[in-house]
Amino acid sequence: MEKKDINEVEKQMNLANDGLSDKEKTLFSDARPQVVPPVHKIFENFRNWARAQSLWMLAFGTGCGAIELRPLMTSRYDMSRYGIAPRPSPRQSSVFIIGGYASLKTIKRIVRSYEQMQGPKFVIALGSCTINGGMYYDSYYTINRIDHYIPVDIYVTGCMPRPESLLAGFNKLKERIRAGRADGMNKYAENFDWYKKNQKRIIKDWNMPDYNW
Amino acid sequence: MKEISKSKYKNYVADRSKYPLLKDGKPEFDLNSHMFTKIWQGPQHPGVTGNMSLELVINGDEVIDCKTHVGYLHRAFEKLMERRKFMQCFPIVCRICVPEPDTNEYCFSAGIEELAGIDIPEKAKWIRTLNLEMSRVASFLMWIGGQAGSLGMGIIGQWTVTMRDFWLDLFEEMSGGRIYHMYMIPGGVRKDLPEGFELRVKKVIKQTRELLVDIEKSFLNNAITKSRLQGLGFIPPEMVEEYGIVGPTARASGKPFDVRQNNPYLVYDQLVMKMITSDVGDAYARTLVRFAETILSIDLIEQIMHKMPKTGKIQAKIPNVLNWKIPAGQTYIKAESTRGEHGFYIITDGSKYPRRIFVRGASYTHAISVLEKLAVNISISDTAALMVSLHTCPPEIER
Amino acid sequence: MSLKDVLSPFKVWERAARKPWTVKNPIDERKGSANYRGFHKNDLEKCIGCGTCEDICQNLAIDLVPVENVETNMGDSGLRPMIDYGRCCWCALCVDVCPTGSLNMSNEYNWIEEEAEGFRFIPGADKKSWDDSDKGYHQSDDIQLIDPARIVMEELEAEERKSTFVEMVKGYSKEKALLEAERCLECGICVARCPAHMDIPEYIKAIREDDIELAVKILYETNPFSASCGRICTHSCEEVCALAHNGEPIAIRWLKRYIMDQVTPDQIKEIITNNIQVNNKKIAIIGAGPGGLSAAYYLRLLGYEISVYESKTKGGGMLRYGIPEYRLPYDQLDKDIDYIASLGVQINYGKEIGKDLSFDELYGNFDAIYFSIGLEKPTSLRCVGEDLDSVVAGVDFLRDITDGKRPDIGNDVVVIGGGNVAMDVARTSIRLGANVTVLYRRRIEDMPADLEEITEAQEENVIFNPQSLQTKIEKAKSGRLLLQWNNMKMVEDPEGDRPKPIPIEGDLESKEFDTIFSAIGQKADLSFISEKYEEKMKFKWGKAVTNQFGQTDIPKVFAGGDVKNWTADAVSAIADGHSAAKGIDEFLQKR
Amino acid sequence: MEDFLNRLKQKVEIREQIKQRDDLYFITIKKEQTELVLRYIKDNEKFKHLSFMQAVDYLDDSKFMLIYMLYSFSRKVSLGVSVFIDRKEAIMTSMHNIWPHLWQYQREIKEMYGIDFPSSPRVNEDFILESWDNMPPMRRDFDTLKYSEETYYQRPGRKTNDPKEYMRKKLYNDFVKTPKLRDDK
Repeated sequence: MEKKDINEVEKQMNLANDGLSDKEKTLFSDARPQVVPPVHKIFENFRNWARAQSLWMLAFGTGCGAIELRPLMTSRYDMSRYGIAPRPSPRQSSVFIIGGYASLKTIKRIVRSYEQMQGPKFVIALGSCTINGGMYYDSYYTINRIDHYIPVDIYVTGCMPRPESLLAGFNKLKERIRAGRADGMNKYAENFDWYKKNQKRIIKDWNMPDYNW
Repeated sequence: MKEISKSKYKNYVADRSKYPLLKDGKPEFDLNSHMFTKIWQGPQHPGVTGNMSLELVINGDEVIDCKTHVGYLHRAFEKLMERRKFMQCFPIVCRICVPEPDTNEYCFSAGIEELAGIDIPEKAKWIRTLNLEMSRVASFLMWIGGQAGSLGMGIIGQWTVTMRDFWLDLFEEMSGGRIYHMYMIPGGVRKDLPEGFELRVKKVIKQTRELLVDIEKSFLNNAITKSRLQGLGFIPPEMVEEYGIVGPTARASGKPFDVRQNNPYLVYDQLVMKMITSDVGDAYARTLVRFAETILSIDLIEQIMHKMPKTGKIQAKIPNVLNWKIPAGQTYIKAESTRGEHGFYIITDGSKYPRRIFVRGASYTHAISVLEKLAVNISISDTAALMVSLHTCPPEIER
Repeated sequence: MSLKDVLSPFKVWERAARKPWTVKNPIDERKGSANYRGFHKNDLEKCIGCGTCEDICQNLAIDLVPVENVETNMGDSGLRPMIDYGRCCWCALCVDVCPTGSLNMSNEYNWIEEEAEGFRFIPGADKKSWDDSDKGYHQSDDIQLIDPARIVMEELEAEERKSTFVEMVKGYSKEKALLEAERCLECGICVARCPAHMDIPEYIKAIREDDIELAVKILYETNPFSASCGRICTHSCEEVCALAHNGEPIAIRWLKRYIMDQVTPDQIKEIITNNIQVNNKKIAIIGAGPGGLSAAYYLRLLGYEISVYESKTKGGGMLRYGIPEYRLPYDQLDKDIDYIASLGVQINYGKEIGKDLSFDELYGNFDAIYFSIGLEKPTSLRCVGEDLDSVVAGVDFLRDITDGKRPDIGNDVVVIGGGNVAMDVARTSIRLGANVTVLYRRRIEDMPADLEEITEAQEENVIFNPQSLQTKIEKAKSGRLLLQWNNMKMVEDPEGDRPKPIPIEGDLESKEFDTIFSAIGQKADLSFISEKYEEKMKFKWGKAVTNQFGQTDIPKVFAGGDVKNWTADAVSAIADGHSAAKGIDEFLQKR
Repeated sequence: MEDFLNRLKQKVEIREQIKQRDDLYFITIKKEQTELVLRYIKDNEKFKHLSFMQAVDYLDDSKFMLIYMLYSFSRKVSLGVSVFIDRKEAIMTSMHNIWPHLWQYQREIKEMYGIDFPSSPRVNEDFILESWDNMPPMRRDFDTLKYSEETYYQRPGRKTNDPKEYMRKKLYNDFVKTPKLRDDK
């Protein structure tokens, strides 16, 4: 019992932001992410339905998956009719598409962009590389499992997944949101220390705030 | 396509009076003076091609200094290939450049064949050439969309990317893959062309030609395009050799450098083609050259379809791929990609694994040395257009 | 820039009136093309679990796992590929390289999961919606990633070899051996099929790396008769070779021969250095054939004192006396025997048990006895006149030839039988200048002899007279023998066994011959075992009944080779000798 | 082309000369003469275009090879000029004065192979790798698989079987396994 209490205390504690200089520390918040509990059931269902209708995705081509986003955005597949639109800024987006492999340099930006996104936020991981390393399983510079660094809602396999697969992925994500299961953000908040530990293990020059929002 | 003639307008010369003093060709600035701001464009920015970033120092909206940062797509291909058998390398090489994987496949296969002493059948050569030209068209279409998009003309991108998708359908039919074709293997190609392929290619060519006419009207002969691109990123001919500039970028500056014509490979010596050059050297000239190259590639596809042998073997005999050893040697194979001279430098040492494979990405210098030089003293709103006009492709830089 | 440039873009407004490019329902409407590299499917029946797909996969996406309802047997490892779609890159190299052509791809490409663990599956075993799809990337004949054709072995021309006992197969040169070794997929399925379980992939790999020393060491781990086996082995390993499914198998036997051809007897002694810890237990071995001598070899390595008793004047057993010189030159056999003898194995030639020495004596003087004797007693022709003078048993004839005799067999000879002995007799007779006919009950394709033996015999102008059953032999007026036979017809067996030959009534033929060879079968001569022991041992159909280590019901007596197993070939005898060595060792350790 | 090589031979020592194709030659020169040769070839022999410069690790010989791939527009021939340098003292003169974009390659080689080019611009800045704390990764003695396994998590739960061993276990596990004459590797 005592041990649990310590954990509770730790969770209340503010973040250290060790990677920042003293001057920068004043510029960033040191609060932890909080779990957002669902509100009243019917109201939550309505909210989930509404969320699923309008998915704004972050236009960040992190890997080669970005090449199939372009056809998806344009007239042949026309994703806007499904309520999906690309946004240039993380602040406006609710879906983060990890386009395949993430190199060490990119995963740092992925973490930062993900944390900057407003909730509710969802992650779709494309391609083999995000699942188990894909064809870069032995590369010294790409990570093998994206779910160790940020929570993932939907996996789409393929190399690269075609636009049709991506659309199917979006449909599945919508289902998941409507069912109220797309709680990656809460998972991130709950296991924040674990995620942070994994992230800091590979990103060796951590010069950004611990939780960037 | 009209002849690209000498332009009637003058080269753009920036008004230098309000800029800081130059020292060794670089402006001097002091970030603490509060006159300059440092901003990062990318990697999470819709205005950069692919996944790279520009570290810009700006004064107002003028760029004072630019540094490019690459490595966001680094996957260590060259290292990985050192621990894969020859045949196992071939699925990995096409990943080096996403919009145009086939040049990589060709260079790798041709290099392996040369070192192993394999002659590929005549028909395989024709199919490879067809494949390369098709991928050029697809890549150029995407580029036109990108260049238009960088000027805010999203609709052009909507058209060209969709048209590219029709070309990808052809690739899918031919090779079984949309983006990564993995079609040319050491020894030849993997499948014969499907039945009725020629007709479908002709249909797509017809559509593409119609679209290109519209693009010429709406994008090339457009007041906005001209005012934004003319004079932007001027590359004098002297700079071409100094900076190792290749491909359409070099040709737009009056340097007739095209690997297909200077050092013909595959069946390019049997095709009729013209060197497309312009002696203006700015972003608009590059746009025109690339536009003309798209049409040239379509012409070449028609020629190939016409001249190609209808029957024949598509694969030379190769040893058991699990135990394939290649005698020691080195070679440098180059091919013309949409961005220019794309090359593979391969060293073998008689074992089952390549000793060293180096990929010379065509836009290696374009995106770094050249971009850093050209981006100085332009408006920050033009950096995206400049970057696209140099046709940078980050994955082939960092590999 | 001009006014024209301002107006020009407006010209494309007409596009608004065109049919849109948008696909109404992309997920369902757009199936992959006929050639699309989609998800994998596997024909579990066709797949042999060789793991070539695993080897070629550069992403380590494929694991071989056991699957329910798939049994492990001689030509099938019982394993099936499991593909991890967290690794796969859909390059389809696994499809192109699959030696059986069982692994293919469908044109499906949609697979969405909420958990990353769900992307592993065994194509074929885990039911998927695309299992029945006939579209997608399939293996084609246009490209070959593995060479289906074997490197041709040079042989003497048929005309040339008809007159000589010189070895007809010339053996691989180094270049050819390397090329042939290069074809190996290293799946290892052959190892189970080989009775001696030789480590075939490893020694082929050693050839490829041009490490003959290592190769010789590997050979001697399981087979001290490699020089002989490299020539005359029945090579059942080649039947299960993964490459045999869509092409010609690796020439495993010729590669083994290549290894042994590279070393002289002295070099073998240098390469394989043994540190034998001699103990004082004594073992008697009856028969210096491949079975007896390999038991002697492995027991000697364990430190036992071995005495081998051989009734003939030279060692090698049926390898020497049953196989003609043109297939196995005696110097190669001597190479194998000499090495075993050099380890301190004592071989007593010309000592026949039951005559020179009694079985009881052996039983009393030694700690264990191993007998591995050949089948030398011909079975009866079961027709009138088989005891006439010029009716000769095939095995006796071959033995005479080996002893250097050249018996007068006349111009026309007939060989009755369809096994390897019949072929050897026929081809030896050809070399003595006779016209040879082979008489056999069933069809040529039913002959138990190796196919290549039959083909080679045909090349050498041996006349085959299948579907004929000998009925009568009598002395003709000319002094020659008149053989009468009944032509047979083949009747389908109602139970689905192979068709049975039935005599066509009245369809008799006869012809005169100088010599008639009977070669329809042989059995062991067990008269050397004295009665009181024979009673205690069990024999079934003339074969000794033992446990898996060759131990008979008399604990001290072990048996193996042709007298025990049904394949009755050299490599089985060697394998029996090897396992008997283990059995004897365990038996003596326990005591 | 042969004339040119003969002319060059009179000026400097050419250690090795290979004609790979009609339009591709390789020469090996002495390290000290690199700058001289490159300048001469560029200014007097019209090899104006530098395709690339790269390094190759010869771990067994304890050497690095640096190759400069030049191209002549007028001859339409590529020429690879290679230089061997010692692996332990991996320092090379910077050639960025000859081709301005060469600093880029030198920066990459510094990062990937650890070959130093003193006075080359920005040679010590991170180029591709960020926060890299191991040995230069393109060196032959860097094991990328091992690094990947140790640093990035592999998804657990995979197990494969070797058909040979599996069949032994299933079909003839009792068969003799001795003697072992091979040395264990």
